[in-house]
Amino acid sequence: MESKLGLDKTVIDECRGFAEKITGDLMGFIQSHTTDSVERAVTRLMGLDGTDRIGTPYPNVLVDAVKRSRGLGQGIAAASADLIAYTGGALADAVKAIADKKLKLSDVPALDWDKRVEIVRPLAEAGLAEIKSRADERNSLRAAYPMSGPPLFYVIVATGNIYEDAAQAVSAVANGADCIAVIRSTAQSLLDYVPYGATTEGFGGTYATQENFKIMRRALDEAIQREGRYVNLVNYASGLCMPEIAAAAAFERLDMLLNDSMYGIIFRNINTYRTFVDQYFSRMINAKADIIINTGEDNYLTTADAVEKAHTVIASDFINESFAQRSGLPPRLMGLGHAFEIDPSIEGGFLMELAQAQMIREIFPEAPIKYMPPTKHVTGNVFQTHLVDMMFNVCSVMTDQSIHLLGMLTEAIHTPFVGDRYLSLSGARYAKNTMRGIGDEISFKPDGFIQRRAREVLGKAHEMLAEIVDISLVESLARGMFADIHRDPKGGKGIDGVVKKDDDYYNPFLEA
Amino acid sequence: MESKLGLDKTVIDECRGFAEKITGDLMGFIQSHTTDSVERAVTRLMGLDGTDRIGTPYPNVLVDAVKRSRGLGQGIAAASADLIAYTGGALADAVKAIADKKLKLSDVPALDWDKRVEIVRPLAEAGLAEIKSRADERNSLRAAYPMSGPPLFYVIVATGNIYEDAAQAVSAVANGADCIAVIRSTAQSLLDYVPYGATTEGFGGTYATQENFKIMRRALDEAIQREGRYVNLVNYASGLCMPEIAAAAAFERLDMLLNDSMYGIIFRNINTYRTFVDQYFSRMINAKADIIINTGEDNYLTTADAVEKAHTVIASDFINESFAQRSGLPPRLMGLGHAFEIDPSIEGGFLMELAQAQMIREIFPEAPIKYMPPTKHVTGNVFQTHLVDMMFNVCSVMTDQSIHLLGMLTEAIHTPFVGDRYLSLSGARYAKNTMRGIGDEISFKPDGFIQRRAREVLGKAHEMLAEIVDISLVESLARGMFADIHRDPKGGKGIDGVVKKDDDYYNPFLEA
Amino acid sequence: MAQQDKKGIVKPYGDAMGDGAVQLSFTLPGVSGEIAEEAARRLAGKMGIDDPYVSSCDDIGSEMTFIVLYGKVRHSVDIGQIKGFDRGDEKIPNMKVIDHMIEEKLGRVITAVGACIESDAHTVGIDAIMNMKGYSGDYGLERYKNIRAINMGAQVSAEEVVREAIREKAEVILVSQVVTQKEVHVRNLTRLVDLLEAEHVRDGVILVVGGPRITRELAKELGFDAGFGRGTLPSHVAWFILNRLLEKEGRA
Amino acid sequence: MAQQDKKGIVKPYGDAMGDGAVQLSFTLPGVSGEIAEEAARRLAGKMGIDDPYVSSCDDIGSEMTFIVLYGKVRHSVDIGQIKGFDRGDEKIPNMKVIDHMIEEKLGRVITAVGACIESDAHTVGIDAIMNMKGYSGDYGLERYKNIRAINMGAQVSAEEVVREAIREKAEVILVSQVVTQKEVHVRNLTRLVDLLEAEHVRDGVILVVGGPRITRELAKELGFDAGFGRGTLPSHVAWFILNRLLEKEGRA
Ligand code: B12
Ligand code: B12
Ligand SMILES: Cc1ncc(COP(=O)(O)O)c(C=O)c1O
Ligand SMILES: Cc1ncc(COP(=O)(O)O)c(C=O)c1O
Repeated sequence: MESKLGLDKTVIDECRGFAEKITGDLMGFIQSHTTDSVERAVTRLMGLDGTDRIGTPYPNVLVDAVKRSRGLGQGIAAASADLIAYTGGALADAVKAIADKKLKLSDVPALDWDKRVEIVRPLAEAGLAEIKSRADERNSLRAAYPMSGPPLFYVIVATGNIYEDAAQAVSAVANGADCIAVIRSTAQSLLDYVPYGATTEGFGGTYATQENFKIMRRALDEAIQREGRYVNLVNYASGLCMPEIAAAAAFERLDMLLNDSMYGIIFRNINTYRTFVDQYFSRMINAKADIIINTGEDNYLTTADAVEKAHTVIASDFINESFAQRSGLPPRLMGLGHAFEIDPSIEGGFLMELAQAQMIREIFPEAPIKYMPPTKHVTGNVFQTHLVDMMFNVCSVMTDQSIHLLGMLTEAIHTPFVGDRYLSLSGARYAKNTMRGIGDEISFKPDGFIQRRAREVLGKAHEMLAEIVDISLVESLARGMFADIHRDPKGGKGIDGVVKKDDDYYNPFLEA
Repeated sequence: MESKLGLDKTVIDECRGFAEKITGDLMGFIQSHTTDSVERAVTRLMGLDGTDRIGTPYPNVLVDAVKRSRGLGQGIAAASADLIAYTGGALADAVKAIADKKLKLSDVPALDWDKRVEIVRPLAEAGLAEIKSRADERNSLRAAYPMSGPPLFYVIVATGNIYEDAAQAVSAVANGADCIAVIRSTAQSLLDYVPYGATTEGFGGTYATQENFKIMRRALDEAIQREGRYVNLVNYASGLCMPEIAAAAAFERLDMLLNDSMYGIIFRNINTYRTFVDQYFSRMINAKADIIINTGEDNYLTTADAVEKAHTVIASDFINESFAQRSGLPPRLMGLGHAFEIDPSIEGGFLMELAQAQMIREIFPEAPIKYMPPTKHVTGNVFQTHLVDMMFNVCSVMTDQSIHLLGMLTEAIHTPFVGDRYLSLSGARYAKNTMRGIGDEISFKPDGFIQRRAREVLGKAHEMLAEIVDISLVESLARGMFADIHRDPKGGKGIDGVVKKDDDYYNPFLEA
Repeated sequence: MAQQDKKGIVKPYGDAMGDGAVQLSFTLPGVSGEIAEEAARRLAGKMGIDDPYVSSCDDIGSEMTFIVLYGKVRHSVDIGQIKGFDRGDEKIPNMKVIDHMIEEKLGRVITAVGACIESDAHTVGIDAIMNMKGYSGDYGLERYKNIRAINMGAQVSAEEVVREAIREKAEVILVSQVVTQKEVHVRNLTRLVDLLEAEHVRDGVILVVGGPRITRELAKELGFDAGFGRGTLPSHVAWFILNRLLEKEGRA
Repeated sequence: MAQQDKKGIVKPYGDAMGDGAVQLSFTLPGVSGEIAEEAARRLAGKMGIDDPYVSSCDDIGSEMTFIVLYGKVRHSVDIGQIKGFDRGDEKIPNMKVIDHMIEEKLGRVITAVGACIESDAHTVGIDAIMNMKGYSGDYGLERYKNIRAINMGAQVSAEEVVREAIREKAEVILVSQVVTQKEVHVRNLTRLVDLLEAEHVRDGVILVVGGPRITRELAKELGFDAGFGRGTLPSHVAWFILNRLLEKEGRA
């Protein structure tokens, strides 16, 4: 693909270099620390699931118990090995015994390293094999039922009730949806555990649980057969349980996960360090499960100005790319985000959008970039909002976006009704079909407004990244450089869950 | 403006040459004939107005009486002169006397040519002076309240009640309308007279009467002052009374008139010759009144296929251009029409639309071309129709159209409600503003799909015009070459109203 | 759970079964601002809408306000009570089959006269039914060997239609009405029925009307044998004609 | 003639005054085709809509049908009966004036504690009211010299808000609620009122709620002093606070 914007390749390369430095500076911390959620994820990957009688998930029961008694410094895998050896049964039985207060961790003797590895490695391997078989399953389904060409139409379901979600998702698939994202209940990202079982009571979304994943996967797999087209299931590895959700998603063959290196910090006030550690491990799991991540840069322009702060999106994309790479994700799994958030009343706003969307396409040519719809400046006049969404569809097709989250005419009112989604999909299909091939047909005036806008935004991102190299990413977050939101690295939720690793820390999933 | 399509200038020039031959072949007939409506228009231009007791307009009373007694071969001006001389009073009084059966035309002696000219010319001059003063008025208003830049937003009002129309028009102006077209009642174009006075009972439109013109002009003139922007008033010089409506419009400072050289033939089954004669004289009046005509090529693609018959639109535009020129209309008054009628479900349809809209823009660079919205393929799903209209807005802005008739989301349902118009204007304003300057920014791939489509359509128009040169325009209409509708030149309504001129035919408005 | 009420009670649905979610829009004249918003809510209340939420309230000039409103309708409909509507299980045969059946069962060529009447100039609809080419891949009546289809075009007066039907000994009259503002179609259609009755030929013909806003109820109400709306295919009409003729002859 | 009824009766308007024209859309689960169309018409009938016309009826999968319907509503609203709403004639003064009036009339600095409560993370709305910068060119409360505005941000539990208000001796509590699905805001807001009452501080504060779906009626219903919806400006809030405080002190 030839550049339509005449972007300067050396500027782009320098941005990548800066991002690598920025993330590199954090790797020391990330690798020397673990978190409650990372450890809980380890238990899940080793096959632990279920809850105690009052509904506390076993991974929490175990991790909390270990934390209280001997601390997490050696890792949960180590403690698990000790438990298994001590009880001679399955890990779940041991945890049940702890929950039932029939077993005290302080009674459990510590094994030596080699013994622990010997006990735990088969469990880990079983987990990884399971994940691999899910990925293989995906590959064969995609071969039998090929996906649509880009842009993939991505819609959210958010009824709060997994069964309603499933029925609505199936309707969406019948109308052309390629990706179904089950939005989570408003409260979930701040829960320090993953709820359990099928749920029917969420607010502004449905709880992410492994059982809910399964229910939705089944519904979609049926729809796939019916429609002859692969449909992707999406959820959120975000919030205080990023790694655990990644684990559950890997087991249930989710295809994409919202998974950002900074969203939790900025938008959910989760502790900075907690998030950096969590995102690293969750992405490693995603890499193993062949799951596409969706990053959250679109959110920045809901709190910051979309015209003036467009460059923060690009800067963040470079950072998310670098972090992703460090977790082992190849570009084809990097669904870097950006958004169509310019105020519709700005003269020439669409030209800026064109410039920015095209620029991201060109800078990340192999990434399945995810383009997000207008949200902030739409209104309750649903007819007008429908048109703003249509301009977004137009821009998406003109600039060849990969994943296209559909705008909803009722964005300013409620989470989408089933009929809203139908209207939205009809519009997007219309745009994709009637404009087919337009990207190839048009070019932009050399040194015109569009090219100049792209150059300006890239230049500012370059400047910003250079500054972050100097001050560090943690400090840039403290200074509110992203989304105009300031975050003290010593504050935020979940800080208690960050634990320094001991020298004999053991986590079998860091080896593989 | 540089061509974006790489169109062949010699092909365009040849098309113009063909069109000139085609219309030239008809000028003999046109100039040697008059019609009832032409003659009635002459009486109106000489100041005759009003109706008899049962509501027959005086122009009809007079023309019918003359036709019955001595025939129209000498022209109504001649008979009028005779009447005025005989009664010694105003023409209207004489006509009233005829209506009241107090005066018999057979009693009125014929004057000689010079005497007739002497009597009638001052009346004609007064009429023309009145028209000129209206045009001057328009110019000074436009200087004080400049019009919006292109595209001008054109909306229709069609409540059937002139007072409701006025209120709805004023709402439209407040929301950005630049042109208000009062659609006529479904039945009017087949009436062989112009209704009189203010009317409140039309079907699918409001009767075009001089009083209604006045009411709407007054409402718009107030709105112009309030909004600080000139707003154009539009009506229809179409149907069996083309020339008379042109006359009434000239007096009431209408700014644009739907006025096509063939629409009446094709779509209202009005006699071919009647239409050709009427259109010629009506356009002469428009030229004097500085009124922009809107031609009706958009209609072709409601009965014929928009992809296969796109070239018939261009061919007809060349013919309308040539006829207009023969009536003395300069290019700046030629609102040649074309339409966005490709089925939205056709892959790449928008690219074809872009090609065609751009082509018309380039072929008629000085003409205020009028772009018509999607109508045929829209549905009662108003949300989806709203999007199709938005794509039309997009195409219009991208190709720099002059007059843009706004699509309505309820096109498939009813004549526009006041709220529909508001939504439509909001969408069009959004497109115009957010995409401002895009035409300048983009260019089309040399020899790409868009350029090839334009070339193909122009080529077919060229072929079609060449064929019409051979077979004549009348025969082409008989063969259904336009709109797939066949019209026998010996059939159709109003054929009785076509009259051969005598050698001493007199019409003062053909002189000026 | 997203499942229809087993008893056949249906109610609008947004994101929770039974929620009654509806969207409404309209223009209120003579009011603006908060008063308009409140008036809109009260109107919604009278319509049986709970929790009405005015999502937008725009001043559109000429003292009018455009309202968009969401809410939860209390009403529901018992579909068990809906009779006489196509439940989508009747499969209409194609031209070949119908044509053959006319020959077999009726044994004669049916004459049908069609027109878009009075001031209505919309030919596309009646042409879609009658012309060879047909509509959406379904051949038009002219192509049926056993139907003599006479298409008079548009702007045909009711008198002319009646005259032609009598002259051609038509068994079927097909009329189209597309323009409906101020109920002009009702007026035109009623006049046609009156004329047919005055000429004592109403009972001798099958009288069919079609158009985008025609429903079968309206057609019946106006004294027609059938009414066809949006998206009608020629074969639907041919099938109806055949069956009605057989029925008339007591052979259905 | 396009003029409002002189007696203050308003009714939706399409193209003839009094026509009652409305547009409706909704999804019907468990039905399709002609039955869905008829069900939609009957539903409209129950809502008081005459001549319902189903302009589209689309199968959207999962056995659901999306309906668009036009019709003429019989109901109307007497705006003479609408009391207590802003008729658009009250002009709210700007920051300078209000700030000066607080100093003049009240003679003290008002402390206001604000937050978006419970799981709701939407800060933009409360920030628009409280932050210096303000909203739509109208300065936020932090910029008022005589208001001490403490913005606690989002995701603040009701308990924390109450604690902070007590600690800071706040005269005003401002809460924002943006997420409203399944009425979660009602639950959160009710809890806040209960807590304030349990701590015996409810009467000591002016309690204000805002958010895009908040109406003044809802706020009153839940026991708040005021509710502010879409498009609220900081000066609206400051003006309300000032007047309510004066009123409380019997000086309004
Ligand atoms: C094409 C068209 C025209 C063309 C007509 C060309 C022609 N020769 O037919 C032209 C441009 C000339 C035209 C003019 C006008 N039109 Co017109 N036109 C349309 C348009 C865009 C499409 C109609 C169409 O062709 N549909 C396609 C056909 C296949 O569908 P159909 O007619 O519904 O037919 C199907 C069924 O209804 C049924 N059917 C129809 N007839 C019959 C008959 C029988 C016996 C049976 C069994 C079935 C049947 O079967 C058909 C196939 O499924 C509509 C808007 C729209 N998108 O619907 C406006 C529309 C119909 N027009 C309208 C109006 C008002 C006019 C004018 C009066 C406007 C004016 N004042 O200038 C003029 C004058 C025409 C006149 N006197 O009648 C209005 C009518 C509003 C109303 N409800 O009252 C519409 C809805 C546009 C609008 N929103 O304002 N129009
Ligand atoms: C920006 C935004 C976000 C941002 C928030 C960033 C931030 N720090 O605030 C992000 C991206 C993080 C976000 C996330 C989510 N969001 Co959100 N979001 C929006 C969005 C696009 C704009 C809201 C906004 O900023 N409006 C601009 C402000 C200025 O308007 P406002 O809030 O109405 O405030 C004005 C008035 O209401 C009033 N006001 C407001 N508060 C107060 C308080 C007082 C005291 C007073 C006097 C006045 C007042 O004054 C303000 C100025 O006029 C809306 C959609 C939309 N266009 O409205 C969805 C929306 C609000 N979000 C929604 C949802 C569901 C979520 C999520 C829960 C989705 C999920 N499950 O992942 C998450 C989680 C957030 C959470 N836990 O709360 C839904 C809520 C649906 C509902 N009605 O229940 C909406 C409507 C989108 C949708 N259609 O689904 N969101
Ligand atoms: C990366 C990411 N995670 C999560 C969310 C959703 O928020 P919550 O934390 O409520 O799940 C978003 C919202 O857009 C997001 O972009
Ligand atoms: C040139 C022209 N005249 C007239 C009309 C309207 O039809 P009627 O003859 O009913 O006025 C049109 C409709 O689009 C038109 O294009």
